Amino acid sequence: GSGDTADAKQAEGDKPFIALSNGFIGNGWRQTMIAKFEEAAKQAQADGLIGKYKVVNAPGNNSATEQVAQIKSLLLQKPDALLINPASPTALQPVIQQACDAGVKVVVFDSAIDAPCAYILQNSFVDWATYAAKPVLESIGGKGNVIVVRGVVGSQPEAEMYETTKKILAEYPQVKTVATVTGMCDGATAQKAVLGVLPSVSTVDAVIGCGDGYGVAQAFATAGKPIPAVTFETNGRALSYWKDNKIDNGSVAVMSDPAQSVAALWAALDLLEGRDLPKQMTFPIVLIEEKDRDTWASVLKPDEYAAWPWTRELFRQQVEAIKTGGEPVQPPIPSTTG
Amino acid sequence: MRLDKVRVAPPAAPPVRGEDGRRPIVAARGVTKTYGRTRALAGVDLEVRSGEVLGLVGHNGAGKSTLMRIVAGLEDCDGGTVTVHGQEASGPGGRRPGAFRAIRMAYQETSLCPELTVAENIWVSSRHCLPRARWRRAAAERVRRRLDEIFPGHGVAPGDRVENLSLAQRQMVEIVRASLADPLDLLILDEPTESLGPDAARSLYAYVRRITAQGAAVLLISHRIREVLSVADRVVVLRDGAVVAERPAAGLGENDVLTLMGAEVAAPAERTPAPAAAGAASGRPIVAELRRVTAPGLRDVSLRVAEGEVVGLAGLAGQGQQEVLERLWRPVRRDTVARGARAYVPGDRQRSGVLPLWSVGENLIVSAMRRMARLGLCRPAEERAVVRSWVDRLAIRGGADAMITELSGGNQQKVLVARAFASGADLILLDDPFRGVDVHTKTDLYRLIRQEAAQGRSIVWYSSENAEMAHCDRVYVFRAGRVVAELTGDEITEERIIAASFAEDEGVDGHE
Amino acid sequence: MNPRTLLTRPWIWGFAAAALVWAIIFAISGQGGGQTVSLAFSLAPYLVIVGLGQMLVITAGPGNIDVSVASVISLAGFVSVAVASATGSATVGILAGIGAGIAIALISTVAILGLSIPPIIATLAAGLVASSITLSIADGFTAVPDAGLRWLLNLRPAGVPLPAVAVVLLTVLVALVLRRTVYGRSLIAVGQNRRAAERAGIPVARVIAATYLASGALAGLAGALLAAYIAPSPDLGTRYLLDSVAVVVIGGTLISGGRAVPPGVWGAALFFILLDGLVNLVGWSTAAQNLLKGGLVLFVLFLAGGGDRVVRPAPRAGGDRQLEAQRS
Amino acid sequence: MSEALLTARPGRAWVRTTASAAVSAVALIVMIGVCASLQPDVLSVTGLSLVLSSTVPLVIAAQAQMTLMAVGDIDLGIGNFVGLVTVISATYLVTSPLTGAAILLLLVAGYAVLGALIHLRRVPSLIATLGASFVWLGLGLFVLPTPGGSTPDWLAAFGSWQPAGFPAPLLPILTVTAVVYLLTVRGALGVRMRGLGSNPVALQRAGVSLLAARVSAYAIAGALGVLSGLILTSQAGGGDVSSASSYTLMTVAAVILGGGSFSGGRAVPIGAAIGGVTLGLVSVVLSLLDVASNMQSAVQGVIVLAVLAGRAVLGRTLR
Ligand SMILES: Nc1ncnc2c1ncn2[C@@H]1O[C@H](COP(=O)(O)OP(=O)(O)OP(=O)(O)O)[C@@H](O)[C@H]1O
Ligand SMILES: Nc1ncnc2c1ncn2[C@@H]1O[C@H](COP(=O)(O)OP(=O)(O)OP(=O)(O)O)[C@@H](O)[C@H]1O
Ligand SMILES: [Mg+2]
Ligand SMILES: [Mg+2]
Repeated sequence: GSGDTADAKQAEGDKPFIALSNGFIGNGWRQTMIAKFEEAAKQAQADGLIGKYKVVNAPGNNSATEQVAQIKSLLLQKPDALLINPASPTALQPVIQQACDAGVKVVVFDSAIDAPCAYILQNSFVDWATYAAKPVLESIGGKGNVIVVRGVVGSQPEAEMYETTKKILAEYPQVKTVATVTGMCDGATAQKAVLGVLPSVSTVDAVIGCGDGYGVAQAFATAGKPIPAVTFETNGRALSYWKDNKIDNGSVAVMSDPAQSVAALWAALDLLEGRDLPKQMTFPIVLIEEKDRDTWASVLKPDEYAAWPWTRELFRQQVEAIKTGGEPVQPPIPSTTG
Repeated sequence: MRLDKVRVAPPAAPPVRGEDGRRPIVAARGVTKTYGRTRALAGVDLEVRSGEVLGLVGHNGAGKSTLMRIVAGLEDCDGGTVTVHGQEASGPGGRRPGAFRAIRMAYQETSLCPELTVAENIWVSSRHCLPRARWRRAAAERVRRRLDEIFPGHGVAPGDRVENLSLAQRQMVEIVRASLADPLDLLILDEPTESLGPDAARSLYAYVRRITAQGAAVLLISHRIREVLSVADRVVVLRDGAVVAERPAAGLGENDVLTLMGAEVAAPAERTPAPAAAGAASGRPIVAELRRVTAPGLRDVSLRVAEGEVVGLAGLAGQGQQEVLERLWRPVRRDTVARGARAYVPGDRQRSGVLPLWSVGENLIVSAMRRMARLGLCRPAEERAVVRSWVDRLAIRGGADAMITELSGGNQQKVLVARAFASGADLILLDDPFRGVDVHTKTDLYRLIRQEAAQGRSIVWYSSENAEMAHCDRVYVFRAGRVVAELTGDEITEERIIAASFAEDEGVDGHE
Repeated sequence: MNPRTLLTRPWIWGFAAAALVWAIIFAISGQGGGQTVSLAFSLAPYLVIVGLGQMLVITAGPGNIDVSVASVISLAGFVSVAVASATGSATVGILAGIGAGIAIALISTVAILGLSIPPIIATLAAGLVASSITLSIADGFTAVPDAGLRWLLNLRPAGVPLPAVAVVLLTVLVALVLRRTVYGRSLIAVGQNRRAAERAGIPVARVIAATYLASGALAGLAGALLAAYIAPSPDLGTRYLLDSVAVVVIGGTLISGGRAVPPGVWGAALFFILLDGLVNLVGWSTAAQNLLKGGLVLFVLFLAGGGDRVVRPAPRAGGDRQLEAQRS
Repeated sequence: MSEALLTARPGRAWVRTTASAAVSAVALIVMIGVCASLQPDVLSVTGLSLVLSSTVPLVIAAQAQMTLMAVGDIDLGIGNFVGLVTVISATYLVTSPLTGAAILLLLVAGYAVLGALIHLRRVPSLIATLGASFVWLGLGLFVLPTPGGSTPDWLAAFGSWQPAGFPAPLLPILTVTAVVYLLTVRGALGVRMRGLGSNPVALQRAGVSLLAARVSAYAIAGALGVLSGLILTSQAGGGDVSSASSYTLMTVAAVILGGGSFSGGRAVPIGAAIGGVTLGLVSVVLSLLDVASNMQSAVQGVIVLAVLAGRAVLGRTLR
């Protein structure tokens, strides 16, 4: 039954078929990630770089089992490369192995996964946690009370980030952690969690979060307390809020880069062309400090997240930097929305 | 369809047994039982002897079912003792369930699992006398044999799910379920014939005679006094939780028993002939009509209901009467016309009548509430007044504020009837509403029906009790989904109804 | 103390548990007792609104449950913010949110009544449809929540949150509707015994439809307010599904239907919110948080027991099958 | 002779009860047909293995749900329970198999105790299992806060077992369904359990222990939950307590699709298997059809509604 597929390939001039499997679509970051990918893939199709592409989102709430089922049926369609934003760092390992065995190039992004045959492209969670904590702690002069808002407790990135946060906090002996709450890296949850502890703690000078500052700021507003330095989301809504309310107290916005999906696309194309890529690639995180805030705010829709505009050139430069251990590429801040 | 009218084959030779020759199987001594504030049993003495049929009668709530549950070892008594074969089986020291193994009971409300098959239901209750391996086949074999023995032509297969059986078939299975014990010393039948046809009832009583002849005892509870008198050897009358009389059935008349049961029995009231107005109905406007309806369960049925008329639907159970009520209740097709508001009194009060979390008052007013409300808001003061007047009028025990579930079945039924009449509906549909209701209550309700009809309300009344049809102006007799007779005025007699119910002339082919 | 009083007033459990958790918080932190209550009251209204809708649905009898509330909240959030910013009126926005809730509930209602699909499945499917619509709207969404409404939601004169006052009034209104209106009493009758209610002349299908629409409307309202209070997001409502069911039942509403306890929803909602606060304050891990939550629910449940469970024959397919013909 | 008229037409009743399962079976066949027309490879042995393998744990969990629904209960904790089992089998079962096996047995016992408490305290199973689901989640996070661990070798070998000429996933599906059929439909235990869901009063009058019946149902459900978790672990590379959280509602949907009901008394193991496979295949169909990513949830919902609507329509015409 492979004749059909061969015919199909013939018709598309042997251009590669790229499939993307995404474990969860229910938040703005994931939507931006998919939007960026589709934009880039459409362009690549128009440029004749790829034959066709397909995006499959697992329905439900980050369900690894659904995603496994979908990947298995994707494999039946014989893609040339498979990009995966995994719902779980472990559950997909056997199916990825299966894909590799079938000769599919697999690029996993956004989250590390324990699959030796896959190429992994991710942001540094250590960087993320560092950027979230350091500037904020510096801005309060290295002393005072802080609340730590943890992310999706139970996920492997969060564990890494929390370790880093603890390490950094240990460097500031005069900083006292008055509460550690679970915010799930989600503004709404963080808002409720912080609100729940605010009455029970005295003054708070800073909140170290994982891109949930908008909700945290709301919590302080609700409680009628001054808004401390927080770590905002990198989306338009949070940046505008930050800008409009003139919260110039050393807050930052930091999150991982949704355009990893685009970088993963370039990685897959390079792999299909037979280029050599490192198995592990760390790409720069999106950090927005006060100086760049207004530029970003002007190009982002409220629910759109800041993303680096990866081109194939920039991607290759970054890969080079990884191979040689040089400085990571700093892509330009986009000037208009795509 | 009174049994005595159908003429039971006389017992081959009424076994003349001397009192001394019978050993007691179960004996209750000074049994008391209290539920909350209700004293259900106030010191009952009862003895059931082998080889006899003991009839137990009493008004609703007299304590018959409670006594039976204690005698069958399902419940502890508060005081007194129960002995089985002379050994104490239940008393102050609790009860020994094992001692009651040879005592079986067919319950008033059938005690089957609707989703299980007949054979599986048999396994549930008779698993002790079934083999461990291949029990399914053994249970099927036994139930088939016993069904054939008691109810020839029953039409039940052991693999049928109970939920797919008719009410009568379920009652048959319930009785067979109870009778399948090895050994069987005492079989308690709690109102067994309420949903059986006369044929089935006759064969049941023939079976009862056979097993009593072999030494087992049968305890029969029924509100059909004449039936009890014709079958039982001895009759015990229970009133307000105490035995008021214990007599040999021979020589006892229906009215004697009624008097024993509850004082001022207006016995003639039961025989009230339908008012002479019957013929005049033709001049009055038609309230509801079925025009040549053919549907599942109905074939070419036409009937009319005039204003102020009491129309009876008679015949054996399940011949299409309920389908007619159903159509009148929800007229969805053009062949059925029902003008004005309607109200429905279900006979199956547990399943389709009672709202169990509510008080009597709330249950009573729920239908009227809609009509009385203004702009969707209820009017509690007016509602209370209506409730009070109905509670007084029907003498509902417990009053308006009692929980409906605390009432006896008969009183619950009064509430349901009051609900329908209080609703202000023009057409009242009665779906065999007086099953298991005692004679006094029934007499009250018959009077109510006539009074309301006199005020211009129309009533369509299905009853499995042919005697009740005497209270109707006009009666349609059903058989196999057809109207086989229309009787008015003096034509309405049990004899004629029974004759029509069994008429073979129609060439009925049974299936569609 | 008379244990029967507790059983007849089941909503006491929620408030008692909430008071206990509050006392623990106060004992641990030693400060902000009043403010803790005040903030709990500013978070509870949203859960209470959803809970009231869920309570109505659960009251409609066995098998009735609305699992679409989470998706409806998220959808209503986007719709209300979009409409509010398009029309410039927060009121119209809220109404649009309620309308979105009703529209989704309409799908459930048609499926339940028209196609006889069990409610849990019908609302699950309607919720899936809602989340698809949400995602489509969220793509490139540009509107921002109305600032005036947000200010209003954050208003706390004398420490009493304004939304809490409004939702207390809403709760009273729901209680009155249940007790004093034809709809409310019909709903309770249907919940006790659907078949009996139908025979008593209650338009069962209409009552059920009204109930699911009310639940959709309330979830829509909660979504509209939440979107202004927090921000519209596709997973705005996710946490409200299980919590809404849990608060209804801990609040004393009979899970088998026929008895609704509106004040109980408040008690249970405060309990849940204070419990979250406690767990975060102590810094317990999510593992401990879940263990505590589940353990407490089970403890309260098993302690209270089913003394008030009404044993009654479930209405089911029966012998007189012709009566079964439950037309919609 | 008069009674003969009352006879329900058993043939018709039988058709009515089987029709519901038949519609789901037809839906399943249609779905496979759609898949095959889009991708002929689906019908090959490897194709079937690929497509069916991920439905195995769901089908087994659906059998657990079906067992509880047969006694008239419902389990809102099964998803997290299966997740907890994956966690245990990815940790203890690897490091010390005996401890791991003991813990798994303990979990089954936990289910039985839960059933006993539900029965003795007369609380609604819906809420008790909802509470328990938080406990399972908490325990899972406690053992493995982040997904990880590894699959025991024997499990991994089972997961990757590829017999020639036979789709491997069919084996566990058919075996478990057959065993559950024997337990809940054929055997005496099944009569007790279904009787409990159908009419507990009748059972009590007959002297059957209701407690024992309910506890056995919960124990069977627990054991099936453990089995489902083990198979899920064999397919995943490790344990993740939230990996099966969607099972909670999916299993209920599967049982309903298979002809089960909430009122208890009915055991439909074959229907539950069909329903589970059907639901599992929805994801496959979605990825084969080029449905816009935002619309995939809606399509999933509509497919479920369509199958049940078809059943309702058929049921009505058969009435
Ligand atoms: N659960 C209860 N709580 C309190 N009182 C009750 C309860 N059930 C019944 N009663 C009282 O017991 C009396 C008889 O009720 P019961 O249901 O036994 O009647 P019954 O003998 O079955 O009569 P019927 O033939 O009308 O059904 C009633 O007067 C009622 O007030
Ligand atoms: N389970 C129960 N709980 C509370 N009260 C009960 C219960 N069972 C019976 N009773 C009370 O005991 C009394 C006797 O009821 P019982 O059922 O024995 O009457 P009955 O004579 O069988 O009536 P019927 O002719 O209607 O069958 C009733 O007043 C009833 O209120
Ligand atoms: Mg009785
Ligand atoms: Mg009675």
